Amino acid sequence: MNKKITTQSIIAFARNNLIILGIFILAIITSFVEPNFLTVGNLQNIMRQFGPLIMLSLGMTFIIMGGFIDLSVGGIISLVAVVTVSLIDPIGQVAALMVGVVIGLICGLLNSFLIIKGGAFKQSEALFLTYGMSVVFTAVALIYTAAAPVFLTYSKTDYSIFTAIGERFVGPVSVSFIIFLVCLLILYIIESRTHIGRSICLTGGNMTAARLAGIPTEKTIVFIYAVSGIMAAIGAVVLASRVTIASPIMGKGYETQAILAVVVGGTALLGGKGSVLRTVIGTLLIIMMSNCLNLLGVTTYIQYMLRGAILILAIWLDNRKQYSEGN
Amino acid sequence: MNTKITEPIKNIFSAQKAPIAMLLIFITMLFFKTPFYTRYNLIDLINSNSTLLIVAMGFTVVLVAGGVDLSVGGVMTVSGIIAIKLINSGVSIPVAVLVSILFGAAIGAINGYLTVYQNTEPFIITLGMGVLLTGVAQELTTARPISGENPAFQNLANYKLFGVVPALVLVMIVTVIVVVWLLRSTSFGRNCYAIGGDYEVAKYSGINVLPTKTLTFVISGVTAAIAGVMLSSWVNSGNSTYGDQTALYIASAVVVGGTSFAGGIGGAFKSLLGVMFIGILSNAFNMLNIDSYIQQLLVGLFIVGIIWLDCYARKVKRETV
Amino acid sequence: MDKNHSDPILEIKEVSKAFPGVKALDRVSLEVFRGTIHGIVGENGAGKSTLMKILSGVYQKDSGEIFFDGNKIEDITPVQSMKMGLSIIYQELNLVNTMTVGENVFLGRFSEMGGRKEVHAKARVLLDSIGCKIDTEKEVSELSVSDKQMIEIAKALSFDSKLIIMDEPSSSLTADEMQELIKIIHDLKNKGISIIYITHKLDEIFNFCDVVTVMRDGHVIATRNIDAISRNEMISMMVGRTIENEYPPRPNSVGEMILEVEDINTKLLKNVHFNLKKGEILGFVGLVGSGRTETVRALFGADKVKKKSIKVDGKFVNINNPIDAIKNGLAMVPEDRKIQGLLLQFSVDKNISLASLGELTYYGFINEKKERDISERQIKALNVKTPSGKTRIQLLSGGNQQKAILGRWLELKPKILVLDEPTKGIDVGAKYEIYLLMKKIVEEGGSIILISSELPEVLNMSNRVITICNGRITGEFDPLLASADEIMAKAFEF
Amino acid sequence: MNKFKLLSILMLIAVMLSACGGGAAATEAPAEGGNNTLVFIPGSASNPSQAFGFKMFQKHAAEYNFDVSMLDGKADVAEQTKAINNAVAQGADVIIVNPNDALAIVPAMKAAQEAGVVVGIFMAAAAPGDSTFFVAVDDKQAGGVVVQGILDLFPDGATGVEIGGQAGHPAAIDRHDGFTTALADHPEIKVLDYQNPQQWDAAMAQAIAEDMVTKYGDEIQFVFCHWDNGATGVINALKAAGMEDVLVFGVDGNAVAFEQVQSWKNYNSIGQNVETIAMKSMEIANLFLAKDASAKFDNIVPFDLITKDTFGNFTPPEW
Repeated sequence: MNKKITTQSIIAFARNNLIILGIFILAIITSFVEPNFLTVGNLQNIMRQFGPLIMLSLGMTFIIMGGFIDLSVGGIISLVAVVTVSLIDPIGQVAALMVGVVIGLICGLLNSFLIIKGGAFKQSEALFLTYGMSVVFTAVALIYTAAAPVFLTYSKTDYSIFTAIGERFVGPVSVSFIIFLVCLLILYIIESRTHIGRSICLTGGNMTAARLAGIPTEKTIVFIYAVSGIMAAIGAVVLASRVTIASPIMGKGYETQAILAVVVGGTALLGGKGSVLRTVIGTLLIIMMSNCLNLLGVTTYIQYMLRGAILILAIWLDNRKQYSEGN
Repeated sequence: MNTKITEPIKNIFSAQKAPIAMLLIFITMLFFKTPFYTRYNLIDLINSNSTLLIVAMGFTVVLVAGGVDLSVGGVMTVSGIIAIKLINSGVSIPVAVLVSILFGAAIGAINGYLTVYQNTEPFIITLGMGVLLTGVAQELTTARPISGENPAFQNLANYKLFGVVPALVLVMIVTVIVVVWLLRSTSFGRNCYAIGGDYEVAKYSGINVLPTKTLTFVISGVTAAIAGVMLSSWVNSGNSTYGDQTALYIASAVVVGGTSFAGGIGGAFKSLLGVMFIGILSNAFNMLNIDSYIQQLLVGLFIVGIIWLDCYARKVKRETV
Repeated sequence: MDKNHSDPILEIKEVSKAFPGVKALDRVSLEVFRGTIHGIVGENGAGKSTLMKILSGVYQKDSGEIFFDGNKIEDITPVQSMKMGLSIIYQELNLVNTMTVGENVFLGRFSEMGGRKEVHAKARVLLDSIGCKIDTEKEVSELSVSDKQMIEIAKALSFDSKLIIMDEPSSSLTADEMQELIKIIHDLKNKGISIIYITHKLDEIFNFCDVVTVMRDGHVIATRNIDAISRNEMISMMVGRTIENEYPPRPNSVGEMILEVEDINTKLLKNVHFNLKKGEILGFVGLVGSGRTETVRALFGADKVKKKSIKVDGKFVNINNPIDAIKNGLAMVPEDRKIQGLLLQFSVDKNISLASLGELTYYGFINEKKERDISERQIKALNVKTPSGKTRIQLLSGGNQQKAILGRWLELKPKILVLDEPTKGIDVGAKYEIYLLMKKIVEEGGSIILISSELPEVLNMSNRVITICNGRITGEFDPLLASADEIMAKAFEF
Repeated sequence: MNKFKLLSILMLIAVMLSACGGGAAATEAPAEGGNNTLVFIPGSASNPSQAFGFKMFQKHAAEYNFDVSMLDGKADVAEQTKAINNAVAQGADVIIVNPNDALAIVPAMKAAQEAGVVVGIFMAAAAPGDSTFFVAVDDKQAGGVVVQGILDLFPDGATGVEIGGQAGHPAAIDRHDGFTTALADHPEIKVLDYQNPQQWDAAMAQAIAEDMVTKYGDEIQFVFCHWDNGATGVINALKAAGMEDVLVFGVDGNAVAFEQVQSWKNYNSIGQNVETIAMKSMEIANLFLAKDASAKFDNIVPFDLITKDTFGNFTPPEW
């Protein structure tokens, strides 16, 4: 009897924490096959590779929780990255970083302006508006640099602050990871404790009812897109600082990765339910998967197949879990 | 008096943006001395958009029934590669084409099973399927283009009927006619509208919602596979990079055409107009020699503009009740 | 009719159905005779809907037998039941809004009917037969609720139904449309078609039903001929206890002016003006779509208006959105509970605290302890039956959901409370509780604007009644002095 | 619905009218001002080397009597095929293509040649008959140069890794094939791992490099990355691991390469001089237009090997 309960509770635990379980299994297999997996160097690797995607995913979590979607983050990354890197020489590192974040904010506000003025309160409407905006942002980035990449010329300028974001470590922890922790903390507090955080969930749950009960739904939309824009900009800065070269199409594909990370983490695509903490786990799975498969020597082609298959599996199993809970 | 004239015009503008915008392009191009209005260009315009149109047809069926299929690009790529590989290894063309199409149908069935029977979010599942298929395509080709070795395969798309009409266009026209007929005049098609319009009602009205909705994914897989085979025949090669950007392109073109993502609204003919609109837009830009980055900017603005106007029209309608 | 009485079209014998944790039907037996109008009444959760869904094949019964038209029914699907001649007109209308009238009539039977042209031609014939003139090419979304009801009836007729079940058809019909429906029901009866008529409105049972069955808690309490049962008897059977009155005594605590509304103008509304006094219940009488809901939505800032002027406590106020309205002491329980009121997937706590969220917030942070206090207080004060505050509100019954929404607003102690159809789809017991609550609110100095499709409710609860028709205020009455007919005449003054 | 039909019919009529009005395919448009028209069709206008290529065509157009314009291949074979057909419709005299896929655009190029257009392939090799000519560095030769460079530094052989270019891209395929072929004669050089990123994306190259560094550590003595921007990512990965001695090879010879040659201890770039290739393309095109018998199909432009010793001899390009 006692034993039965424990097996049941193990199954229940496994069901509720499928993704974490998946990450563990992946890590265990990899560490057996490739001992270098569990080295400090590799963990630091994962930490840095984690940086750019997690920032976007955190922002995307708020968007999806609010019942919307943002495909423009790819374009925002490209635009912010090229502008920031190109401005370091003329206006200095700190100022350039600030300009980058402000551009992200402006892009986000632009999105929310279009959505609110157009009354595009359905997820699908927002999807296409932001897709179009992504094309626009990318085009602006292309026009801005005339398609040429922007890179750092160490011989001429001091880049220590800028490159520190992507390269440096404080103790065993990378600077980008610290930035991530700070963002996570802030966003988590917003999500769980504040009025605006609750408003996001409520807007995602039932926008009409929330509005009629005095929840400032339009302000909420502005807020989530602004956050998404800022987080995309921070992601762009981390990314650019990591690879030290910015191209006007470098953000391509990040939006779908971010959406997958959010949904795989367990945030409902339909809105109203979710958490930035879940997104951290979802993103971790995606990053770990590529790290582990690289270490296992799997070709990128098969990696893509596996990535698709695992994502489908994760979503399907998670869905089954929720389905059985619903009954 | 005045409103009697302006109302219908207003209605046309609010309801039929893609055709209006298209007409505007046609009119605008009259004022520029470009080769836009040549038989060669217009036939090419239709020919080169044919594969996209074929994909858009199946995509529309899924949308009408309230689903979405973002794996069409992946299906296209892989089925084209399968056709080329089979033909190169000596399989007869009809069999190879059939296998490719069956492959598309099978992927559609998997998408359908997962989203309809297992009740998952089609947007995410088919997105994941697209990633998976990209990997399959790369593995099949080791990421190198493979060339068709049987010259007869090229005729599938490139044969010129009466010396003018490319076979690809013919296949496209047949697909369009079949899908238009399917959606407008068969009980399957009408059931799709019912399912997309109101799933519960359709269910209680005795429509077999699960198989019907699953079938829409199969149709989407089949049209994507046909498009993939035709693309491979058209360019006589297969490569994992084909169809990379197809899904969102088609999705926005179809939505610009007036088929709703919410399901139940729209149709194959509207999708045709939507795809042709974006095709004509970029063709006109090319003919006018507009800088390619500016083109990209303008296309983005057009998509945003048309969809925004649509949303805005609905908002105004909602608010003036 | 006597001959018919010996010949049942439908026999239900000892049917039971259990859901996890609930015995929805417990050995229910029922006979419906040919050519009769058979009313079924019962509170929500009495098992009426479950029974109907078993009949139509949406659910499968656990045990028991059902005979329809002499045949035993076993494991039937919705289509099969329709084809056998058993149609249901559901409470939530069963139409696809994005499709045309004709196609809705023959939904799922497009090819059987022989394509588009035939579908529309045949639908035309059916609609004509019930005197309905709607264009079959029209999209259903453009139709009024009553028109939709007609289409449902046409759909039922299209199956050559022998028995039509109507699940609360009148809940969104106007009196006029109701007359039309009654006429059609009688026509159907004359054609030998039996009707099962499910309703909350006891008047309707007495007006045109032949037989009535009362259900409660999954049991059939009694089946009687209509002349063998009194109204009070019926009510006490339904609730399992005697209720002296359906309505509490009318409150009488009207004080000075609190709200003056002038000149609300929208596409529909024309110079709507009215006022409200402290401690008053002001009733709005009008058809669905007459502008009564639109008026209060405009007042509450939920819709955009061309022009309006509102004075609260003698001061002009600017209300552009619900937030402004709440700040000025207004509160609104909206018309459609599920769509406009509830956040179904959220807990009872979060649903109750919703409107007070601003007051619970300090420097942007929510004080969660206070939030729980509020919720607990309201759950207790309003007697909301829920396992805990953390339960998802979706799982509560309609009456308890409505009480939770009321609690949401009462926490703010609003000066003016707008109740739009507060008792729609709620059983008799819970209704009475809500009436008592309204009485308490006005006695404590609040004011209420009450909108309801149920005329008796408005007349019995209000201190003053305003009629509204076609976007205009057409009259003002003291319900104690005016007759129901007089008031209805004004409500139809186009 | 009726309005909808009406509009569609109107549009159809418009198309019909214009189809009748227009002449047959690609009438030889009389060149304005005596100049021939040249349409440049890059694989993607967003690709920096191609964007720079177009600038070079523009810069030198007058010298070769061309009017130059660009149509974007949008990183998609169907789009590039469309662009080629559009160029033919415009009556281009010369079409210069940088292919997304060497095979897929062959039917379109053949059709263009049949219409009398001179079709040149830019910065990639081609099979005879598919195009009129091509001008490129020999990407296959690049592999040999890399092997030579490795042997110069490690005469006894070495171990290292290869990071490819965009999966499926012709240049990436040729560079990999050339490298593999050249290695066949040198068993003392061992390639531990080879991976293709999905795009020409430095971040992807960096992630792959980081994981390779983790896996192989000091076994990595050289890295061959198919493009200089990707090599930036590789260098970042090496820097983070403190592996400052590793020899890194890139291809392109763009501005980034010049920076890296100076800042990294052992960095060599196999430069392809885009400006030269562009000028050469126009020169050859003119020969074909003049039906000059000396015009050759294959035109190989030599590499500029950019190393610490040689970078002074070149001017860094603008891309």
